[in-house]
Amino acid sequence: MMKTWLRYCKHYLNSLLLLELFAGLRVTLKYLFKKKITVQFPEEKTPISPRFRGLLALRRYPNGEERCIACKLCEAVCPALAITIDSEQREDGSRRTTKYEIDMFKCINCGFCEESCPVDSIVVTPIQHYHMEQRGENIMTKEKLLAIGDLYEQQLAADRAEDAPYR
Amino acid sequence: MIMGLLEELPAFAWILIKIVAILIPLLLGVAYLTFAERKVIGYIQGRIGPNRVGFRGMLQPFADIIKLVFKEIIIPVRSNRYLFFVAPIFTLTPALIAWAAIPFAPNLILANINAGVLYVFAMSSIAVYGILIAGWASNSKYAMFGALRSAAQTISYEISMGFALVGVLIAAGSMNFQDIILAQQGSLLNWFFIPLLPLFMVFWISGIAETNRAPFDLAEGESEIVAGFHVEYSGVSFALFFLAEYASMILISFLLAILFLGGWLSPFEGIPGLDEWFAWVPGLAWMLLKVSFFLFAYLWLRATFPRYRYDQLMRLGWKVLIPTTIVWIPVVAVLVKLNVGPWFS
Amino acid sequence: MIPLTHFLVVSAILFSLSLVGVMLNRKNIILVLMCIELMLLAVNTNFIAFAHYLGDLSGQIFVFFILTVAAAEAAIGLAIVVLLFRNRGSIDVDQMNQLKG
Amino acid sequence: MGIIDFIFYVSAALVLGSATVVVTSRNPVRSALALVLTFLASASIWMLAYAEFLALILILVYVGAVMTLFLFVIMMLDIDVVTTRQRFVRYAPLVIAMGVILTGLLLLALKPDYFVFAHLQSAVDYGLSYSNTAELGKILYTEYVLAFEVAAVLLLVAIIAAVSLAHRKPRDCKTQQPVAQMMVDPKQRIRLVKPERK
Repeated sequence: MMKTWLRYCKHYLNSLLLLELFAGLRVTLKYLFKKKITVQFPEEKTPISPRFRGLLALRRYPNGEERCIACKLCEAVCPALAITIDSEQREDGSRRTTKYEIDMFKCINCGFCEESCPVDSIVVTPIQHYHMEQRGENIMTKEKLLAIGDLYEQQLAADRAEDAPYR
Repeated sequence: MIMGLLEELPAFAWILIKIVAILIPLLLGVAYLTFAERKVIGYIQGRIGPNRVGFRGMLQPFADIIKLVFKEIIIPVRSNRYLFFVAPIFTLTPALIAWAAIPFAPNLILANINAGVLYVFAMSSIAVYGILIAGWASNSKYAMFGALRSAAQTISYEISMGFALVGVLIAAGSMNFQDIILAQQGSLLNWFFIPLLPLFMVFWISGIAETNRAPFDLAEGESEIVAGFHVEYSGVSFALFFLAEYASMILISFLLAILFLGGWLSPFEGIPGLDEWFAWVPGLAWMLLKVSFFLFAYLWLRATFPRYRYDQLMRLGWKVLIPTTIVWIPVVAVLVKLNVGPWFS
Repeated sequence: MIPLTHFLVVSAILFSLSLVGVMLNRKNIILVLMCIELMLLAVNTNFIAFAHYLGDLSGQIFVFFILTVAAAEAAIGLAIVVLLFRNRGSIDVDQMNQLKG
Repeated sequence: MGIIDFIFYVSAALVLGSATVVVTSRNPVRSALALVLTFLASASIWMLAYAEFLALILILVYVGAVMTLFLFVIMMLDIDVVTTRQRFVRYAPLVIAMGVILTGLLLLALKPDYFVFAHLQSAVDYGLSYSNTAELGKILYTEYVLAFEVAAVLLLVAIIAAVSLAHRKPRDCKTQQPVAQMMVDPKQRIRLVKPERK
């Protein structure tokens, strides 16, 4: 009985003096003067992991030969059915794709295609800011994918090399 | 009849000029209060707030105004069109006319009326109508609930605010703002916030509740009733609600500064040494300094405390704040009667 | 200056207007209550005008008490209206004839 | 005619106009708002008769509290606007005739021939330092102190009556118990147990 009464007294004293409120105000006031963590986006960027799964690209061998052998593993593994591949035998007897298209509207950037690729041909790139202006641009054709691969080959190779021990 | 009115024209024009001289700084203050709010809350949350328009974002309020002015005003189909348009005006007008009796400096006051406190209080009590009409005219359930909540809240907290005011009136022995300020003459130890500390806190808290600001902003609780009574408003008509809310925030801050912190009085008055040191500072500067402290406190509180639940809000108003004032008013009366110094001697 | 009669004319018209209102709006008890408020306002205006012109503050004191009583009346009246609406689903004055034998 | 007269006649016109809207309006919300306007305009008339305290109290109590209460009740009760108007038209001619007669009689009574005070000029012209509030307070707390206390008791009774009339207990629903919530002790909710090692 006495104990509860004491508890009530303590509670009323606490709430009358607004002690808890002042404690809260102290915390926020402290944060007012702390260092700000805002990143000024277009000018500043946060570092991106080499494993970042952005836009897709097709790579070539150093001698200029495209890597893809039209095994269609990526097409099979793609959960969103975004990849369409047609293939034919070339004059030199090797099997190569005639059509390699990725619908970027369907693609969910899961990266399964890269994992399934036996020749490291289809890869995810760290490119995250891209846009389309017209209908149809969402279909990444083989030429476009190869062009991206060519443009970023050095970085892609470096990323792969860095990540290699963990694969 | 017309001739008689024409004779009064110069006096009219002079009053009009004074009104404009009060309103323009007030509206600028409102504009920069919105900016300060975003900055302060940003800083407390580890962000830096708007900083793109102008130097460090200084022109941001003007960008906001331009955006709001050029936006379309959307009228809900089943709404009461006439009242829908009148409501924002009904909200803004009381928030602005109350300024007529507010003293800014020893001689800077539009109307030094004897019942100044009562006048300001009466005007702020009209502000409920804008909210109620807005909620009803929108013909939307969210607006309706927001309006009923906010009106009930405003009325409840007006009572505790009035009781806190009674304490001040007993202490100062006048309803005239200038007299109340002059009654607090002396150093900052003579200000009313020391003998009337509980009333000061009650007035402060109910002032925040009266203006529907966080943590008592459940009338516009985004998570449950979208935006309260002004869900259906857009463009200029929304801007008017916004303006009224911030103007009444500044008004409450002025009232707090006048009633409890000695208005335009210098805190170092009568202290040898410091008094002469700060003699050059005009009264207006002290006033604005005190007001900006309370305005900062508004933002600080908003950044700190979570929103009240409705029953908690009503409980706080009726069962905590009003009894506190009722207890303290007799104490003040006794203090005044016994001439307890330095405040009442 | 404004003559005393002008004050009284305003409140006389106001009073009869509110009486008309009481008789016209028999279907809505809230409107009847509001018309009673109007009537009290007319009476109060009379009191204040007389207090001013006779230089006697007792009239204003009277208004003060009328305001008090009228506020209490409005509160209780509205409480009864709410209760009535809750129990009978209508605030029609003509339907309140349950005591009629 | 000075500015004072101008304000008086404008406010008088406002009072009568908005009172007409109160009586005749189709929509109860609109008549409540018109009544608010009536109160505001008559507050300005009262102010011209040097009753500044009562004028402000009128705004504070009537506009700020009583009329909001009215609006609350009107908005919350779902009143059928159409049926409330049925009898309006039928009785209108008779009632209006009565109103006109009553107004005529009242105005007749104000004719200088019958009305003793008709030639009364404005009383004292008070200076700027005159405080209506202070004067009123002096009389109220000396001569009329008993009436004042009775009025206070009346208000208290009215509060209790209104609450007990309109209050109903929440039926079949769980409600918050703020006191119990706030007085809760962490020790009652969480028991920290040290598991024994074997």
